[in-house]
Amino acid sequence: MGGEMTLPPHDLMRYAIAGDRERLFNDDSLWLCLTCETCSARCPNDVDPARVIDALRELAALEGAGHGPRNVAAFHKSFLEQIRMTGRLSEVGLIMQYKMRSGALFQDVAVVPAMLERGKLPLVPSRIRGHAEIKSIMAACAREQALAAEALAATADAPTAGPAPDADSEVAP
Amino acid sequence: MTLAYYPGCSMHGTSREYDESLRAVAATLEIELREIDDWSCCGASSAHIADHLLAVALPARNLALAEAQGASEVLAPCAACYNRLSGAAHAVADEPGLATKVPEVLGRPFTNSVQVTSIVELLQGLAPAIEERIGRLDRRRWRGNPLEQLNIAAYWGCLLVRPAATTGFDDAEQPTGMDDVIRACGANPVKWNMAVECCGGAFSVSRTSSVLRLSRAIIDDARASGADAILAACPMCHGNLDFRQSAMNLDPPMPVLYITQLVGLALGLPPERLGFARHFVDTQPLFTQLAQKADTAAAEAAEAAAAKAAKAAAKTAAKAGVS
Amino acid sequence: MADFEPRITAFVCNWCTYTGADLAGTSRLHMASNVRIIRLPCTGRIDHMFIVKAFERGADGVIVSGCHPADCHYTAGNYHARRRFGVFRELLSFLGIDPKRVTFSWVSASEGGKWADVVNSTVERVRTMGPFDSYHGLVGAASPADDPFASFETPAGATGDSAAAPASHTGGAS
Amino acid sequence: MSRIGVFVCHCGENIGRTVDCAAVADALREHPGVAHAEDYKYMCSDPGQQLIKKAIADDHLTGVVVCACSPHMHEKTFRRAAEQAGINPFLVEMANVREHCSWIHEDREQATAKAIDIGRTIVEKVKHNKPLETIRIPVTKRALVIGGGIAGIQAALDIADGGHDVVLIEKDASIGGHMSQLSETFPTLDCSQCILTPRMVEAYQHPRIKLHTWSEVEKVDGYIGNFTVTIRKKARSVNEDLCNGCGDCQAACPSRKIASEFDAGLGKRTAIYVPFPQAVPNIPVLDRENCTLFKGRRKGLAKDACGKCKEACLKGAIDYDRDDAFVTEEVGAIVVATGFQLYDIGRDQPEGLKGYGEYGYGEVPDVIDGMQFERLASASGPTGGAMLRPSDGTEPKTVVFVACVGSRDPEKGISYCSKICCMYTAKHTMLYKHKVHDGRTVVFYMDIRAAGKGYDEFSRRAIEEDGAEYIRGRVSRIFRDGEKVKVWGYDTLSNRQVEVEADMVVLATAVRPQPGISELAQKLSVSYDQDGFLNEAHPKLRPVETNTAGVYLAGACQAPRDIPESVAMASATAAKVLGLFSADELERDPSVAKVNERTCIGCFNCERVCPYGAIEHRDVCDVDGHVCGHVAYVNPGVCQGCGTCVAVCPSKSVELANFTDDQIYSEINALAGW
Repeated sequence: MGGEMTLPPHDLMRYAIAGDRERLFNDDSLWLCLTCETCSARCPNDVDPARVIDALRELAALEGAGHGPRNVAAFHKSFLEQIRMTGRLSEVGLIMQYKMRSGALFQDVAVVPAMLERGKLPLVPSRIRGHAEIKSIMAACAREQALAAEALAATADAPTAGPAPDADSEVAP
Repeated sequence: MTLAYYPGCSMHGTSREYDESLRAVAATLEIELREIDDWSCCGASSAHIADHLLAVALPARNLALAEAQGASEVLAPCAACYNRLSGAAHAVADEPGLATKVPEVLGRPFTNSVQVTSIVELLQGLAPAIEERIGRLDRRRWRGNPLEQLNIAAYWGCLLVRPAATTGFDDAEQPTGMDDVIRACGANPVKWNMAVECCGGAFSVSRTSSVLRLSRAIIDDARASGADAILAACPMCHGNLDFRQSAMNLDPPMPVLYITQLVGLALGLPPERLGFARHFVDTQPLFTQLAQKADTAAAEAAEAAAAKAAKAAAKTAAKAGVS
Repeated sequence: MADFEPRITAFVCNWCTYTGADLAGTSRLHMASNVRIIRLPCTGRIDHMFIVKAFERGADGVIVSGCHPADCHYTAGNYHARRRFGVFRELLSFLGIDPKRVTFSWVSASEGGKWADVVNSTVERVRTMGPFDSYHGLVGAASPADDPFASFETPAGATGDSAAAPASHTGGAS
Repeated sequence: MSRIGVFVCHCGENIGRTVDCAAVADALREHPGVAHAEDYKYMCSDPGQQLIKKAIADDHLTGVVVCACSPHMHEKTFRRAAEQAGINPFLVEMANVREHCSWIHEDREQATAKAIDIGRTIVEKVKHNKPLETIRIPVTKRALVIGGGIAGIQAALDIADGGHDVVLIEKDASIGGHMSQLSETFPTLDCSQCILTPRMVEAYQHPRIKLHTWSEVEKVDGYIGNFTVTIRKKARSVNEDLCNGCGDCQAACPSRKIASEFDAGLGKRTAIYVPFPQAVPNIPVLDRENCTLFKGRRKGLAKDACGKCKEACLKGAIDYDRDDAFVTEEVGAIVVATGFQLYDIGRDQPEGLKGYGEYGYGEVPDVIDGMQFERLASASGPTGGAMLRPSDGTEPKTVVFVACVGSRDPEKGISYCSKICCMYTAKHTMLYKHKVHDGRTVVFYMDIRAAGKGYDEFSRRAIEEDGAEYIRGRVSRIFRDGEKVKVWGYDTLSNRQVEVEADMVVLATAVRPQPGISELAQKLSVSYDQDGFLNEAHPKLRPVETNTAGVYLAGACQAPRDIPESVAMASATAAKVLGLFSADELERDPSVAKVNERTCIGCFNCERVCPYGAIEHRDVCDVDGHVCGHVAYVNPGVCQGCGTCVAVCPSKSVELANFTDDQIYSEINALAGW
């Protein structure tokens, strides 16, 4: 995906080192990473860009910079929402939600009959017994994240000179 | 052998054939799969982008359930699930604080005692058993099997080999485990270049164009390397290579098999039980072609044997004549 | 305790820390004057008993300093020293000497500034800990300097010269 | 009774400003055992030294303490003065009241008190100082040079030309090393063999150089000036005295498909072979691993499976039954010049290193390393200098060069820069372009490190005159794509992904120390770094010496080095060796350890901690003369005086001269009650 990014992974790392949130968060590149981990596997200096990018995305959301371009954000939101509702991912539900969020209403509609024919889209989502538990896990994680966001806001208020602190450590729970 | 089984969401949806073929193969190889009761989604493609703790907690819940249900080893055939589950186990073991934080968030005990196994590890370990069962080592019994004619490209994708620190059961750049399984099944692994390149993963829906570009490169290289089919061990990869292939307008199309389907074929299970009907790329032409090749090969072998016999007979006759 | 001036004995190696202290001097780095240096070829030469003896003889704190690991002039002497000191710390506690009275550090020939820091921080730390007199209480009423048995306690048969020295010269220095 | 003289120096104002020097002298005059004390403006000046000499004579002093600067400054000066006045120089010590007192304190009272304390401790020490005689050890004026590459040859020639005998040993069949494999050299593009072979012959024919090829160091005993080295002469199966180098044996050998080491695996050789035509000596070796006869013998065949070379040899020089032989050589100095090997990107790696799976683990035939390219470019190489790629022998039209393969890649296990690759890669692009005029060269690099005389100009030339396309960025994958080799990389200057369809790829793989270097280092008691390169004694001031006296380093065994640096180091070692050999005896600091054999319990803790291997075992006999035990003995020629053995001795049986327990306890006592 590096070729589709305006800021390929090594640029993302440079801007992270420089603490240039503006550049990082106002660009789609962060959200084009598929976490294929190839960069981390081949980095001669053990930088692990994949983990840093994950952390940067989390940071971006915490700082209110959103979840990337509309369709990518729509996908991830729908994905997590599905889990929250039922405990599992219903692909039908995911696609429906995604369409609503992204506005890509007619994307892939032609293949639905083929999917159904092959038994690949069970229409009734299976809801696990422990779905309440999933909700509480997600709520607990959200609380932790809110705390982290507060801490982050506190450090952001303080006058900082020089490069921003390491993104990884800031968002680590 | 008894294993806890974590199917993951796709195995109940878009990749039902993976689940079906796995169950069929497991039954044949006398492996009991105990599906984790009330398992939940591992968070795969999305949780790690939003929240590191959640990305650990969601898979950890399933490991905790497996623990509570008395398992010591969990099979996660879906590559994405395997990656998240083993990643979570490593994170809890390595990252300071997580060992106490995670059970807190889960609201249930979790000692991180379960080993997460991928399908490749499992089947690679079973390779001798498969070979023995199908009698491949007995050349006469095996001769004429269509799988002998199958050249197949083992496609690993990203999630089974990276990051090496949490997966690490095979070489991260030139893994060999799937090739071992292919050979055990009597088919021929091809040497190719895209075994660990990314197919576009979770962008299937949200950025289809990228997926088409990346997956196309994989299929092209497989073909250029002489493969009749691609072998996959990941529902997401399979979806991108199989379901999305129609948009690439390939002629002929490239069949994509699950690793369990190949093993099922080798074990002689009927194709219906292995879910080939659920593929978007029709696998029937491939099987027909392999059968034809096998017939031709058998005929050629018979011919050669006859010629040899004739020659030998002539020689003895000549000898007899001389003496 | 404000007027208490700690007495610190420093055991340093000739090649790194002694030279580093020289550099502190040529750099005119001012530091506390409470430290007396005893030069040894290598920290590997240091016997624990030197440290115990220093406390017995009235030191309030001790500094042990040599080359950084892997930089030893004698290849590996400082490793042996380090290993022994790991064990020695426990012995110190057993003897009733707070291990915080002993500073172990690595100061290279180029670290004059670090030497000044080691000196100053040790002096300050020992100053807050107060004088080391618990041992003297055990030995008896006599101050160590006036101990008439000093000559018998010197191991390996010290000669009369050295035994006489502390007994007869206590006034001038303090 | 001691009669110590104390001399307090004002050092102009340096000490006098903060220390009351007269008060120090007064106080110390009262110290027991002090017979004389005075202060003076400049002790180190000639009148100052005269004061000391006079006091020594007048007051019959038995020791001298100079309260002045650091012993590292003027100890030698005052010891010499005392010696001239007739007392042993080791009875003189410095009390450092300048660096350790006057310069770092401001309060005059405190500084003076401290100066008196410092004076006291040193007076107490000097009371116990023993007169010592400088240790003199004889020197065997003969040097051993390990390794017959350009560094070893240069060192051997320089020492031999300086008039001393040299033993030169080489593990391979011929001397010449890596330099003999190179085609042309940077930055002048002069032919490597043309400048090297005359030096090889010169070394071979030099009356003062004794050459052992196909030989390795087995064992090293002794110490500076007096090493005894055991050399393993590996079984050559050819009698060197009889062989006349006619080559008939090679012509007769039926095993002709063995990968040639000299051609970096690109050419073939026979089982009995001379590695290359210009080899020195021109005497073949029989590679027993690949020889049909020896293969048969290993299988236990009753009859020898071959014997053609023996039949062919008219001189009767072939001897299949010769085993490894050992010779011992007595030498006074050792130069280590074992050179380097290239990192291999393959799957199998030594501990701590990883291969390059993303570059196909080197299994793509047209992906070669720098040395293989040298052989392709060499007129004496497997293609006769024609630029033909290994897979199909066609001329590659696009060649990609990748710098820093292994080097500067701590994830693969090598964090250092291999130093020579930037230059030889530039050279390779030129050599290629000079042979294939319509060819295209692409270089992927991280930085161009061209620090050296004429070096940057040279790499600029590769770009500007020979049109090499330099792309700043790393290569992420190399794989075979039909007839082509595909290279994926990134251009960080234009921020784009790059794909090159190459015909051949040349990897500038990292420079690593020779295999077996750690074993050799242990034999020599020389330390090595985490990468296996041998450690110099001081990175700035003693770059060719080691911490083992008498052992010196030349060339790439110490760190990646190019040819001029290797030669310079070699000549530097020769200068050190010749300096050592300029005297008949060596003088050594006599502050060494000594064992009291009567109290030693023979536990040999000292032996385990001694970094120099100076501890020897001595027999102890009972009254009847039967050996009944062992005690330690410190070899004074090897001991460097660190004193670690003293601290670990459970029975207090080792003493370090002038740093005895007595002395240190006296110093501690002198501080009592300050």
